[in-house]
Amino acid sequence: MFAVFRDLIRYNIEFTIGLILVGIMVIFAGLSFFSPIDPSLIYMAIPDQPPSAQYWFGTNSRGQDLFWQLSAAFKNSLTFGITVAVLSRIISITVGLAAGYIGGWVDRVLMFVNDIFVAVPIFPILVLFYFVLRNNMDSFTMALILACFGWPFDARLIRSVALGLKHREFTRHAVFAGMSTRRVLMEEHLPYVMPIVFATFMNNMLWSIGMEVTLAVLGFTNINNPTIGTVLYWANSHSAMVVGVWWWIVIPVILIVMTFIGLFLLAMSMNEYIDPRSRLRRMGA
Amino acid sequence: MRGYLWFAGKRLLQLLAVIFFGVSAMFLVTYLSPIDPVEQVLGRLSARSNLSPEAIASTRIALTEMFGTGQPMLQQYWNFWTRLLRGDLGASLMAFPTPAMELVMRGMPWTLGLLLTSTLITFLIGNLMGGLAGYFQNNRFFKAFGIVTMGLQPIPYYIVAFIILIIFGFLWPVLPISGGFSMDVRPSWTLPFILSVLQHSLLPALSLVLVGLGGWFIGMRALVSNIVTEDYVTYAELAGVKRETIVGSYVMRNALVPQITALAMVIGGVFSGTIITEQVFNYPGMGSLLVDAVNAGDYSTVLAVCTVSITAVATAIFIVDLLHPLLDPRVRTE
Amino acid sequence: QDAGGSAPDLTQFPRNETVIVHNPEGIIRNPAWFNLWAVGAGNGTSNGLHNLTTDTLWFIDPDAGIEGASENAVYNSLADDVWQYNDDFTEMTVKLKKGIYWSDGVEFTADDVVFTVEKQAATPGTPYNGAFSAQVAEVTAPDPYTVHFKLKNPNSRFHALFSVRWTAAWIMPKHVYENVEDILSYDANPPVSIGPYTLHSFDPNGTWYIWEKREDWQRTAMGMIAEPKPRYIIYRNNISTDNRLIEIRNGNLDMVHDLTPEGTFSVVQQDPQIQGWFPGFPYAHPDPTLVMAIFNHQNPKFQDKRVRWALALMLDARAMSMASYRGAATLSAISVPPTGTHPRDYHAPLQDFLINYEIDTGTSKVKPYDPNIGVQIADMVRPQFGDAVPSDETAVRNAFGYGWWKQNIPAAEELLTAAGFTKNGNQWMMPDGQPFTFSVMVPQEGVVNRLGVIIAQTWAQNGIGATAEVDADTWGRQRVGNYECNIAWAVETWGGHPDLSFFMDSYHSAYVAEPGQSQPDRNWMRWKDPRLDEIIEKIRGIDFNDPKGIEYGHDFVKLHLEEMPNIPIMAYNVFSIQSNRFWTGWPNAENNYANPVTNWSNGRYIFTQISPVEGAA
Amino acid sequence: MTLEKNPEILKVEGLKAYYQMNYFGVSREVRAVDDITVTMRKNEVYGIAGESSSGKTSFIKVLAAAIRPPLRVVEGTVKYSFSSGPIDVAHASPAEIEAVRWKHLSYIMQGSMSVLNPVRRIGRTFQDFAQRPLGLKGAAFEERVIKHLARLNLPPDVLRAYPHELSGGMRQRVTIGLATVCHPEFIIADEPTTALDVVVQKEVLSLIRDIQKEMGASVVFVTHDMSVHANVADRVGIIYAGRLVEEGPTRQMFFAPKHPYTAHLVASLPRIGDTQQRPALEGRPPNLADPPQGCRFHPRCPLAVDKCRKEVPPMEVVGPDHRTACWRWKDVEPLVNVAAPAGAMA
Amino acid sequence: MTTLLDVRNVSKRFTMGGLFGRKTVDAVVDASFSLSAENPEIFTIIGESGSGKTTLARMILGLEDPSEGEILFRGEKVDRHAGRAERLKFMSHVQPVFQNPFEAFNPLKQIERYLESTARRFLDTSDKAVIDRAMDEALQKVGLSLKEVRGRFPHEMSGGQLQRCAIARALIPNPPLLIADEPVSMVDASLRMSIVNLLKSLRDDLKVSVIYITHDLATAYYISNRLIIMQRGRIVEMGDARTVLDSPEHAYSRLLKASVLSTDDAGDGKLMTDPAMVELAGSMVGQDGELVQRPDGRKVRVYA
Ligand SMILES: Nc1ncnc2c1ncn2[C@@H]1O[C@H](COP(=O)(O)OP(=O)(O)OP(=O)(O)O)[C@@H](O)[C@H]1O
Ligand SMILES: Nc1ncnc2c1ncn2[C@@H]1O[C@H](COP(=O)(O)OP(=O)(O)OP(=O)(O)O)[C@@H](O)[C@H]1O
Ligand SMILES: [Mg+2]
Ligand SMILES: [Mg+2]
Repeated sequence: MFAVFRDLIRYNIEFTIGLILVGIMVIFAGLSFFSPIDPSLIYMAIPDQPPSAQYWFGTNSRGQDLFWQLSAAFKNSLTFGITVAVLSRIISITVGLAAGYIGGWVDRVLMFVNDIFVAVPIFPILVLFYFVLRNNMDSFTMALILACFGWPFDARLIRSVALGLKHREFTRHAVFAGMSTRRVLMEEHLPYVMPIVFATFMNNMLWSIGMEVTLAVLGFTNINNPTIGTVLYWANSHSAMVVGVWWWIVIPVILIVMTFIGLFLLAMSMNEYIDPRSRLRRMGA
Repeated sequence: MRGYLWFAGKRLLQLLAVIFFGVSAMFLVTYLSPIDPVEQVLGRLSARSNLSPEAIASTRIALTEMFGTGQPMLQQYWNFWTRLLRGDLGASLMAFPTPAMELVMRGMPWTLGLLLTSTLITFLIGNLMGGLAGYFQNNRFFKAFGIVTMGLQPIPYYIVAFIILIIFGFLWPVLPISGGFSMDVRPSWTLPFILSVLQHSLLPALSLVLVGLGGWFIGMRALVSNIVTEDYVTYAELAGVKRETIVGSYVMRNALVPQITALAMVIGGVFSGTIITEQVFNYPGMGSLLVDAVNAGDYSTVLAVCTVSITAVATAIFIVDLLHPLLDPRVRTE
Repeated sequence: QDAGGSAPDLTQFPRNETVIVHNPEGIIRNPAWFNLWAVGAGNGTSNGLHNLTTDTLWFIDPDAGIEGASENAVYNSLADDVWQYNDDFTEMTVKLKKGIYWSDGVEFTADDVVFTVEKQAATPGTPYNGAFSAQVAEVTAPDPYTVHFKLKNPNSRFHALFSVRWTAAWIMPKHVYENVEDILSYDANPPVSIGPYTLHSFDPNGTWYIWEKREDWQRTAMGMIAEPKPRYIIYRNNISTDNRLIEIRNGNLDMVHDLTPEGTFSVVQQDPQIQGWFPGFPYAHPDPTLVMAIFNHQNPKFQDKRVRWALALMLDARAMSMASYRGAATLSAISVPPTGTHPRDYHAPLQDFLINYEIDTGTSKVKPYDPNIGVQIADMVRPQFGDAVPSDETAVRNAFGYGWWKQNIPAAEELLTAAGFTKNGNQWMMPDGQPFTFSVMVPQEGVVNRLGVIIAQTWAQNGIGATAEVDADTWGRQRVGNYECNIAWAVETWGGHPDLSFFMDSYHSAYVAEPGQSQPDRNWMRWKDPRLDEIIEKIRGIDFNDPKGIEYGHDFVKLHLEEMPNIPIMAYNVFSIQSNRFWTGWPNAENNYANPVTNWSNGRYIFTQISPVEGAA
Repeated sequence: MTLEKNPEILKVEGLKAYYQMNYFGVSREVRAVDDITVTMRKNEVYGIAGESSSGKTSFIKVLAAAIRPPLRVVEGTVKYSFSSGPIDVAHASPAEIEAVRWKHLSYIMQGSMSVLNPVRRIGRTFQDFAQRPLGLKGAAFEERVIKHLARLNLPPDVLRAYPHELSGGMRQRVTIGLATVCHPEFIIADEPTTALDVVVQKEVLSLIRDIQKEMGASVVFVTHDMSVHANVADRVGIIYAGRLVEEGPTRQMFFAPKHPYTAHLVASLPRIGDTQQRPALEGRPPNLADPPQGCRFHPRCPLAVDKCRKEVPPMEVVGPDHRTACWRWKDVEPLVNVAAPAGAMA
Repeated sequence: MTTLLDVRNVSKRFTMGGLFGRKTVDAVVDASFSLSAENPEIFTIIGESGSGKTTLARMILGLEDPSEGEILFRGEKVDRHAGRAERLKFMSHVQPVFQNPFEAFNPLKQIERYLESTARRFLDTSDKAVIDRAMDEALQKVGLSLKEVRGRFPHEMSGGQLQRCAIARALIPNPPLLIADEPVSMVDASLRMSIVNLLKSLRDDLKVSVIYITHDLATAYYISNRLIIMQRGRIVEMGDARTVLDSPEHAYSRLLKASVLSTDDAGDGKLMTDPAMVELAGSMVGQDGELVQRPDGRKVRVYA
């Protein structure tokens, strides 16, 4: 394991960069646990200060130190995005692989449910939940709801790959090697869909964070809970860009871009690790 | 052929069931929503004028009667389906008594036009670049392109749209930044109108394309990275088949089936997807209609949008499923 | 910079003949609907329709009104004179102007007014159905230019139904609507206008409307005051804040309804042609609505006035002003908005009373009022805005308000202790031993949202478990009383006229609803007090213009101070800006002839006062 | 046979091609091709035989310029002299290799079941592969292809079929068709008939042979099936553990092998009617990651002496066109059961 | 006598094709034979490419449902949809060697997993040492060793190596019935003989029955007890292996034998088959005919 890791770092500059970027963001988000100030408080600092030695990321028009504000926001949003992505990945992998491999009525039922979830528009449902739950609509509840709607696209994608794998000889071979259905799915088929899983993991994270941003911008979330969405909501409602408080928007954008480029690079290099054949391909540089 | 019809028939039943359950679910959702459309109307009315409490009370009664929102749920549900089967989605509650479908149909061409084209463009460019990047894994240009799109994708859409607005609306004001067409043309199938519509859709479309690329790109790249190791690709390479052909017809063609399924789902889902675009660019469409309707408790319109959307998504998937044997000759319709 | 290429491309609408107005309504869902007499038809109203094509008997401006054309901000519009009541206010007679014509050439007469009242009284679903059917016993037209109302009950404010503050009972063209079978499903496209403009064209998607001046504009009530200058008026709606900023700088908007404070500060600094209400800071126009912290009196937590006072004394006016308006707030300690002519009638006369106002905390006596808060705020923003901030004392008072309560935590704690509360660590406990926690409901956006957040935070910092709760449906929830503390307004006034019945009449305890039931507008806190009822009944017994009205108004203010049923904070300032690039003569604090807010129908008088800029277009 | 007179088309010298892996904590070197020197001539069919995993495919990959990581050419040259000019494919640039592919050099990969694009009709695949080198378009091209397919006993319908609609034999013939339609000078085939039944195998082989004769092309093909070599090849080379151990005219190889391994291969070939076990080689094929010292065959060689264990035997010429790498080639006898027809030893 | 395997009138028809033109392929038509439990034998299936050998094997393995007919293993129907426990029991008795070794292993996974899983499941142990020993023993039988295989991915192995791994895996549970689909197609003659001998000794020493699918008539002759010859889905000749191969009767069988390459005239480049034979054999494709019992025990398809 260690050797794998070492080699990934040694031979794969993408992996290294990705690791560094993601590492920075994890540390940054983790810092919020040690935040000296409650990020929900406003007017605790002089507003509209550009980045400086005292305020690394400046302060916003609400008198908040953006460093700690963003640290909390990234902690919340990334946790949120990862929760959604992980939960919906679990569902979509299970459903996709099972539907593709088992087939028959299992497939039909799963795809039927899948179609319903794809077809039903999520926005009114989220808003309804918001209306009904109001204060109790915390980000975990929202993550659960989004997870319920985030799986069907990818489940179908995974299913279509799994359908092809089902008829491959090695699947039958695995069955005769006594592997249980679960093992066949998890160990034989899952690696095949891993690149898709990684890709959709990120897409899903982006989708859920984007959804959170949209809802926040429209005011359908608890806007006093620092998240990327609410940071932008407030920046927008203070016309930050127009007024010249650019750091309020530019810094979170840079951070989120860093995060996802980091994840992208990691995913790319992980794909290579999973598929020994593509490793060889890159060696042919 | 008979087998195929049998398959299509079964699939059609599934389509109908999906629509039925989806629409019913949305009915339940709207029924449970605590927002009362009558109060919303009253709120607007009383904010503007100085009405006495008695006057407000009697208006409330009149409106509840007109909207039919006081009936028990099963009754409303029954009414809803009987009306729907006659093709009637009821009167909008925020634009009473205009049929909800009329509101939907007004926004639809804009939403469809903008989103279909930008989705297709995004699909084409994203997949093309993703395919190329997956094939030429060590190519600098595609690597850079990947990083740029991957860098663009996480930027919240709102910001991207906003920056485009500033650049093309203010710093270099060459394109209109609001509306579907300009005020001195009349909607008609004439050149000035069409040009005006195109001109107005450029910025919104650009913003949608920019943020949408990444998803397709990375998806295609992942699919392709599985396919490039197949023997037939290696063999074609060894035979000196033109790179374009290999990338296009060997690599991407084989990765296309799942992407087309995804496209169907996305295209079907365009209806609810443009709230922010419509806000930033003041563009007509269904996204803001849905937000307004939800906020106003206009359940007829919410249901009309949902019914259209559910039908569209389900149908799109249905069609792709039916076309599957065409897309992939190996598929057997057991 | 050049506007070339950016929308709207107005070759057909030369800018020296065209004014472009921002309408804050969202997308108009029923754009081809011009019937204003169907409730909830989803049509636009402030898209020019009610601003330019309608009329009724009187207008009362939230600001001073045009000199000569109005008196005490009251304009006689279709009416030729003010209302005439009989002694016990059971009958009202109105004289109408002559020579007024509908845009289709039919003359306007008393029959139109009678039709308007009778038709709406008979048709549920029309806006004044409830009002007319409950109040009007009989309406007649003794002659074509006189209307006579007999009322079911005495009502000294009946004319208010025909007096525009934002809207009022618009007069229907009888000759059109009498032929319509179901007026609720009639779209009236194109509308017949009694104002100086008619419909030119509109966006089928509901985002803009173009109106054109009538040839016979003189034959309208407004035309009789002065000629409206623009040949075309374009109303554009659903333009996002950033979009608005860009469009006004690109020359595609002349009047913007509202912006963010920050957006306003930057745009007036960058573009010298753009003006706000005040020539300098705070630029915003104070609306005749008063933003306040509204407590739900049916909630046991807020039934002790000492608690309410304690909560008021915990607040820091400077923090609230900075957080909500970045200092550009116009504060008011009393329950009357500091707008229009009210400072003259209420704030100035009551200043000494407030300075000497004393409350007994149970432990000590304190004078909570601080008349210098405005100056302090002005000093706070001066480093940023420099000379734009007024320094003259009167100007400061007009802009920042007459004063507010000084934050006084010890006094607040004494009050809470007196009310039986105890402090456990940093958390206040109610007499029943439970922690004192509640949610502060705030709307989704805008300055009120910001205000609510800082209020909740200030309380929380002082040991009250208050949390800001943002909701999209604050309106619905305050109506059914589903909140604990609500940041909104429960006070609205005419603005230009001292009469307070606009909001006070509905404060009568007879209207207070049961918990969970729907509360009629404005007494959202469901405050009940026999002394209040007494004042209300006294006001009902006098005429609108009776000078005693101000006296009773003062009584109300004092009662309110004693009870503190809600905490008045500041006027709802609106950042309305106008561009002098193509047109000038807009109203402002010095020449406050009209309210610049574009969606109120009174704004129509502005079009008679502006003039095109020479050589601009 | 007068093969010597034919001009050389391929000259492989001291070729070493290894699989080198050093990644994700694994490092390994497999010396799949270890110092092979061989020449091939115009208009010749050269068969390569050898045990499973002896490096045949690896060698052929180098010849076909299909060198992909982890396979690396460590040493040596692979020089072709095509009509368009000489080229060393082990060191040429991709563009240079591209220029000769299919036109001069074509390759039939091992496992031809999966070398056809599953979603492309055969006709399109033909266009992809052959249109450019042939320089024909439209009807002329189609005509040419159909004619060629007819030679392979394939109906023109095939062009409209998808690969999965064809039987294995048909697919194999299509692959051969693809590789030969441009009349390349040099054809490389890796186990082209392994998956086929004997009837089809024979048919396919005779096709390859016929086409080769007709076009005057050179063919190198790999199979472990000695009976195929016996009937198709002009010369046969035997690879053992990454080395060429013997090459010579087919007949000589079968009836007068000069290497104990060759003798073995020939003798172990089962025939119908066998009821007794044939002499099978003892021991297991050497592990190419760690090959034995000296002659690589020595652990299994009945003739092995001390020298064999220590010194690598050089290639010695033992007859016209016949070379072997064995210290004791003179002692090699054809093994039992091989009935040499009269005059074969001449 | 009890039957180990009973294949009764089994047919398999595939439908395939796109939107409109659909085709059906009769992969196996009415095949019947049985294996006895007491006399383990090597039962060989020979035939054209695409004649349905693999399909038949798949149906026996329960990977494909017969369109018609049924297959009984030890008196129980082979059922693809049976419960997991039953399927496992079946698998511990019947093990396959799949035809295409390149396809038989997951290219993303190391080869040893298959062996390990088989050992773990069917030897019912989780003792690492026992499993490793079982794997190594099985690999040694086919000329490999665990050391060579461990940690390797399929693409790092030659075709023959993969094929041998596949055989080794199937041997681990010691199944009474082994279905080997062209198990030696990719190994050289010498190794092929040792594997074939391995099959032989399995039969003789361990009483394993083997269904041996091959194109190699020589090894078929050498080890099999009985064989069937298939042409385009149909069994055209069936009987004692040596009887049939010594004097094939059906036209296709004869063509088959005649097509076997010999080394006797190595270097002469003789590759011609008598066209008349080819024609005759070809003319029988698709005809129904009937399997007729001959006095020497074989059955031959004759046509009306
Ligand atoms: N990609 C690879 N990485 C590492 N080792 C490899 C790779 N490909 C092949 N090998 C090893 O190289 C050696 C030679 O393999 P090669 O495929 O050339 O054998 P072969 O002679 O073609 O065998 P067969 O007749 O079975 O196809 C084998 O030991 C094999 O395991
Ligand atoms: N899953 C399938 N779907 C459709 N047709 C199939 C399928 N599997 C096999 N076939 C067809 O059935 C026929 C018999 O195939 P099968 O694989 O059983 O032949 P085989 O005798 O094993 O041939 P080979 O010697 O080439 O392995 C062929 O024509 C093949 O195309
Ligand atoms: Mg090989
Ligand atoms: Mg087969």
